[in-house]
Amino acid sequence: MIPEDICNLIKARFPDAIEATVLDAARPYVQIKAESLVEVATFLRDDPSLRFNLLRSISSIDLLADNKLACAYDMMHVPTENRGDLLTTTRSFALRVVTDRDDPVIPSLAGVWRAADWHEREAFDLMGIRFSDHPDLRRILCPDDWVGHPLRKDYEFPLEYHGIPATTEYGLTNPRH
Amino acid sequence: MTARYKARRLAYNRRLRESMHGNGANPVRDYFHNIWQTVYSILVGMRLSLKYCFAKTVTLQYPDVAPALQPRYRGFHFYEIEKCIACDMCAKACPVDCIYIDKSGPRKVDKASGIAVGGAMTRYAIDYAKCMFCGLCCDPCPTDCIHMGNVHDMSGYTREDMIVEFTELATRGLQTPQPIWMQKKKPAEWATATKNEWLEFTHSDDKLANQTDQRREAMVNALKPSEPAKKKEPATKE
Amino acid sequence: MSWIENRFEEGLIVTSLDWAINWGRSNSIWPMTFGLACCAIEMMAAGASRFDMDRFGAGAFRATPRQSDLMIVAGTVTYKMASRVKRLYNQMPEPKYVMAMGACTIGGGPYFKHGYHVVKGVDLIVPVDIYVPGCPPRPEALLEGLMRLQDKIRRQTRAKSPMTKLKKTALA
Amino acid sequence: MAETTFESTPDLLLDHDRVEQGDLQTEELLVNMGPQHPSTHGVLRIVLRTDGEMVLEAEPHIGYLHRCAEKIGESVQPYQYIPYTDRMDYIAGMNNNQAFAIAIERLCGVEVPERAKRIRVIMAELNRIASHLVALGTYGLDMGAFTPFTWCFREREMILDLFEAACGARLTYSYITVGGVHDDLPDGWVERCEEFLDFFEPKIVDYNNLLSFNHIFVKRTATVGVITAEDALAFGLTGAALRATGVRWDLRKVTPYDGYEDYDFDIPIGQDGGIDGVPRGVVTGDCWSRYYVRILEMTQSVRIMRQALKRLEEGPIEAKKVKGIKLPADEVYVEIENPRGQLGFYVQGDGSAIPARVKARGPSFCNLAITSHTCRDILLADVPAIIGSLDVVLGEVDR
Amino acid sequence: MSQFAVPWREKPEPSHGFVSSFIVALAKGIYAIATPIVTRFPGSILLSAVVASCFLVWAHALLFSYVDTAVLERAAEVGAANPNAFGYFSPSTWGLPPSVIGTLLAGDAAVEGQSPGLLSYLLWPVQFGFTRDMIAFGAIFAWFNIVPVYVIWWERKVAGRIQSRLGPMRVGGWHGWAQSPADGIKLVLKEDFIPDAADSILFRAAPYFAIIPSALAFVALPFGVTYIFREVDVALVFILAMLGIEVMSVILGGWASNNKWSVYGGMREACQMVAYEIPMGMALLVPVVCVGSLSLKYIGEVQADGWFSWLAFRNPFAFVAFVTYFIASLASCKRAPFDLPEAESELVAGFLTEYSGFRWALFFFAEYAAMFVVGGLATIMFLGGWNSPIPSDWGAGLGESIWAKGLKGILFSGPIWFILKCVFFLFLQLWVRWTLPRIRLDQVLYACVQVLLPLTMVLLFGTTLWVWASESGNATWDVIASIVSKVLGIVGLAFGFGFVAIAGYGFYHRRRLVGNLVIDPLPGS
Repeated sequence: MIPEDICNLIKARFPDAIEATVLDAARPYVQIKAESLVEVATFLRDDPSLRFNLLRSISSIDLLADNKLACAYDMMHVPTENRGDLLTTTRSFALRVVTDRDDPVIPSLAGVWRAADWHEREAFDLMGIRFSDHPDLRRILCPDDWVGHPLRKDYEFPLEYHGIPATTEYGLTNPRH
Repeated sequence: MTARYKARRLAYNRRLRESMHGNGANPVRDYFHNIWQTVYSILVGMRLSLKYCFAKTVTLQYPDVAPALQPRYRGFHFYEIEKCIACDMCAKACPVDCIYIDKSGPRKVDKASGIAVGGAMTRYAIDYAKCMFCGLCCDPCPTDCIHMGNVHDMSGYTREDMIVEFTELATRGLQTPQPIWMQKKKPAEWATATKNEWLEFTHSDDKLANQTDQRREAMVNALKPSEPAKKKEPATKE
Repeated sequence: MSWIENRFEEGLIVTSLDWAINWGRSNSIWPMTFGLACCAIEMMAAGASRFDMDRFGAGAFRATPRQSDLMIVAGTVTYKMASRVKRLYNQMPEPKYVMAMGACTIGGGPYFKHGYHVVKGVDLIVPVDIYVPGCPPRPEALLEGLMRLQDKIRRQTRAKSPMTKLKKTALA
Repeated sequence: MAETTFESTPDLLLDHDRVEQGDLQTEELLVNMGPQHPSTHGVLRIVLRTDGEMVLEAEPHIGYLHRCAEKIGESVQPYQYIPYTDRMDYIAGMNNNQAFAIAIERLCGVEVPERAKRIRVIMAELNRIASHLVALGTYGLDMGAFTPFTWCFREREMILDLFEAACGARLTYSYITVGGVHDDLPDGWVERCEEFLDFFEPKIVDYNNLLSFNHIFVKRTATVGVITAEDALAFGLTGAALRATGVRWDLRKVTPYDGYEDYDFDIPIGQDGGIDGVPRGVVTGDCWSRYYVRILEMTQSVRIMRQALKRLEEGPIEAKKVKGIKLPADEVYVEIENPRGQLGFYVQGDGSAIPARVKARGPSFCNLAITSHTCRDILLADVPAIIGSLDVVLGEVDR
Repeated sequence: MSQFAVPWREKPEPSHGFVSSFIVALAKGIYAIATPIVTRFPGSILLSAVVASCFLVWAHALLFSYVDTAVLERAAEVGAANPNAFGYFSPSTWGLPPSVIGTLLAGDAAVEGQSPGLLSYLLWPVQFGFTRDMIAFGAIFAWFNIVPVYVIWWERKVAGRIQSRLGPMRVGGWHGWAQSPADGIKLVLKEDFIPDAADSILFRAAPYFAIIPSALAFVALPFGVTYIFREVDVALVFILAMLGIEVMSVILGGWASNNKWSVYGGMREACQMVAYEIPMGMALLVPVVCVGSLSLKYIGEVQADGWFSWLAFRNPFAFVAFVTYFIASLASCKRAPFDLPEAESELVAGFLTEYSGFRWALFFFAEYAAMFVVGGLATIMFLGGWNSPIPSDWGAGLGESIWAKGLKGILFSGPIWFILKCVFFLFLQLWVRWTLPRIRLDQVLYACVQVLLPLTMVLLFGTTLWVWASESGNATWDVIASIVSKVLGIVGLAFGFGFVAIAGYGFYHRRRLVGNLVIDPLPGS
């Protein structure tokens, strides 16, 4: 099933959801509106002809020039009907959701794929995108009291953290010597 | 006793029994099969470990036996200062910016002798507190003057020791850093046995005394400004 | 060891005592099972068959800091981990030694420039006795660092240092 | 594939009301496992809520090794980023190099020469064996057996020798580069590699005798941490953890890369006990299946390597037009089969030599997410069993 | 040049007085002479030290036996006072004077024809029980100290060998034989550490609850027929009780540490020990029923008729009970695969998590001493104690002279055999430990309650019936019993030969098993 067919299926079901399509690139994707993300994702997961049951990755992207943040969802179909058979065919698809940079909110997909839970926490931690209805939206990689979201292009590196300087001059004297 | 707790307890007990008795329907046979399997597999494992207990070991006794390093091994750098034209290619290729180069003037290779002349090499240092031994610095070098050497065991007592000033090493006639164990006045007992052999292996042409006259001279010359034989105007600029 | 440290003048007995104590300590450096990143794999390799750290009497990897003498900080220390490293160090009983293994631990290493979350050297957190560069260091390099640490331990003395004598006279 | 149901057996032992009534109500403890704990494979911290020996809940906390790999990815050029991918999953550096190199090649449309592809396959499979050896060895440690660990490392050292001969490093190879491989194989390498394969194959029997089929080990791991295929897919599990649930899914077969379609090999999956030499009591998707799938994968890797070594022909090892390449303003998402699962790289170019965004999808990151779901109502001793069987590498979880 | 500025300066040699300089010079001279010899033959020196310690123990036993038979028995015959009671106030208890001893010795075959003057003075102290106690106490105390130290070293070597590595190699020269003393020095000098939140009294007390009982267990453990520190009628019960007290130390230590892992360790130990005491005791009751005594000395004495008379081969129930006891004893010593209380990969170090330095060393000492004790118990109860596989009545022809007795002590019975068998059991324990993974707690209890407990009940019942049948005097039964005993003995022999054969196979194929791992540098880079 080529990406255009999938795109048409989505169009047929959710006529207003699609904002843009990029289908002839190395990584074809469909850009959809944030408010219809959950419905589209559920459709992609549950539709018998699609059944994208494996959410591969959620990549958060900083579009500094447009003053936007984006999330890219990569998904894949793993056939599980005849268990034990060698699987050699698959289909994969990608979505993209763009949101405002100053108040980035995207609905959470943790209810659709449970794998989205940690990916979204990571996107929140590193890019600062807030996922509404996420069950447990906390920082995952950085400490809880970390300032800023490191993967944003305008992120400024910290100068010290809890008394530990972030840069050091050589010539530091070791108390042992 | 909450209902939730009780339900968990029940599920756990079932699973426990399951894992004890196997999933067969005949508990008596499973019971004895379990015991037999335990005894038998333990005996098999013990036979195996007893065999290995009397086999030869694979341990290399490191300080007594020199490690068999491969020729491509990426150890601490080996730097030929007399060929270096301080073009900064290695420093640019370095992903971690751990190479520091200073020169007093432009240098270029004198085609007749194959030795770089021009300004002095005032500093060539590598910070091994940053270096990740990826070998990317060696690829772009136009004069092929920096290589990954095979010194691999260089520990130090201070953090400053981790910055290796290759220009200062050159004043001592060295092209690669020298580990502490080589510098001791009285070598350790374990080092005496194979020390010479090992020195030959890793540092065959390190010492200034071992260098050819031409190279020794070139190394010393690289530390001060020099001019190519043909050129007339001085290349040195401050 | 505070009860014996700095109490005696240097002399035959103290020297022999020093020798015996240093012999025991330097030959029985038990490291803590404490791996952080890539270097931990090389540390495990150093404990395994080919390199066998146990030959030096340092093969008894202890899981708890209470029973270990040497903390091999093997791998990148991050800000989130820094307080834990410090706490582990504080939990070790004296005499305790720290080995900074690998470039990341010595000074941030490859993550020095862009690593916003990486501590630029573990000696900003705990005092380090021996630095072993490499990324990661070969197991042989780790063993060499261990031998240098043994050298260092063998130089320790329990005699009064000239500094204490000076301090005392200055106070009196 | 019979589903095992716990409900089918009658309750005999402790389920009686009388026993329950007389039981003591005990306090629940919160226990921190890690970041420094011998069985958490690095700096993973798991907070356990326990009732006596029973673990009611387990919540993993990660980030203790967050090394900013993605930020670095958008600050350096792709060829400079290759060494950083080594350090991401530091047990399988070759596979990581390969994943990133393929991502950049797809983005820029670079064609890799045939010989380079063969060498990549050889190195990737060799590293898969090495990585699985570490997994088996440390899993033995988790189960309290120290000897398999040293035996696995003994054989792994031979692989590292081969790597060192080819690329000069033991752990952080930076060997597979964009457009090919960094160096050609040295003389005599192929023969040594074949020798090693001949030596290594019988050793797998030893591991099986010592650990895999040891009844104590089987009883420790069988029926523990059972993950169903549906759960596995919902949580995004891949690799051996997914295959152990009975799904014969492998990217090397599904979306072949680097010429994997030329090789003849099987994809082992987990299965219920009692047949094919699998001990009774084993359930599809439990810890033992995950462990044993790795052992079977090692034999398959040997098979692939034999074919690749036979077909190795002379030729160029690096594509010509890679030097100084500018990344097009496009994006690509590439996944390959890492020893731990599907390693994905999302790379976005913006016309300059430095990528605008690099995102790594670590298989361990997704595999670890299922911990809190699986570690429920189990014994304390089962927690290391489950974590160990997932075979996470914290460098890749935290990146 | 900052690189490698060595942070210390070379120390000047301190100046001493003349005497100290002389002592130093002397020590250096001795060291210079002794070192080449010691380093040339280190292995043989160590081996001979082990053998010599065995011989010393044997010589003590021989001395006691000699005095008993040559002096005290004859003194009793001629009606002299009983000297074995040592009192402080009554002059009559000062024992037989040396002159009397000399007279009694004059008839002895060993000293016939020469004056026993010096010998009588040397033997005079040995007639007192107190002296014997002191000698035995010294020997047992030394043994109690040496065993853990060298078993730890040995364990590291055996573990290394099984894992294709070498183990300690560098400390003290030959194969790191001084590793354990070095560890000991370090541990003793470690910082004395008690966590703030710990119950400091119990935390301090716990190690002594471990070390004292395991030392006391040596009191009743017979190394030879005359080499027992205290001959207790219920020695078996005493030793079991002492081993049982150790659990106290673990629970106390675990609780007092105020650490969650420690509590887990302590509770696991409580669970495991309380459960395994029962099958262990019941398995030990099987030989007790066979013999009809709780005295270890008596149980050892009835196994003097060679291999087939050893209790393990007397009846099939005892044979199985032997295996059962071995498993239960592993559990009671917290040895792998039953090392749950200190399970490293689950509980960080279990009940030892907060212990460091000397206190931790005490726990370790206690564990290894207990390993020796349970090995010794297995030896006495099942494997013939201090008797050799050769029936001791074969030595009747040697006569009763002192040399014959000595020869018998080596060939037929004596502490040497006891120690060798204990060492074999220790090896067995190490071998099991480095082969097997750890069992889970519920499986430990399952194995105890559902497997070992019913099994030992059956064994006890069966052996009771067996003994009852044997004592009925039925001739047919006697024939059957002797055939069964021979078959069991042959099975035991087969196991012994299997051990040797497997080890020999490993030795013969030693290269092929581990392979030639060193890869020489490849050309062409």
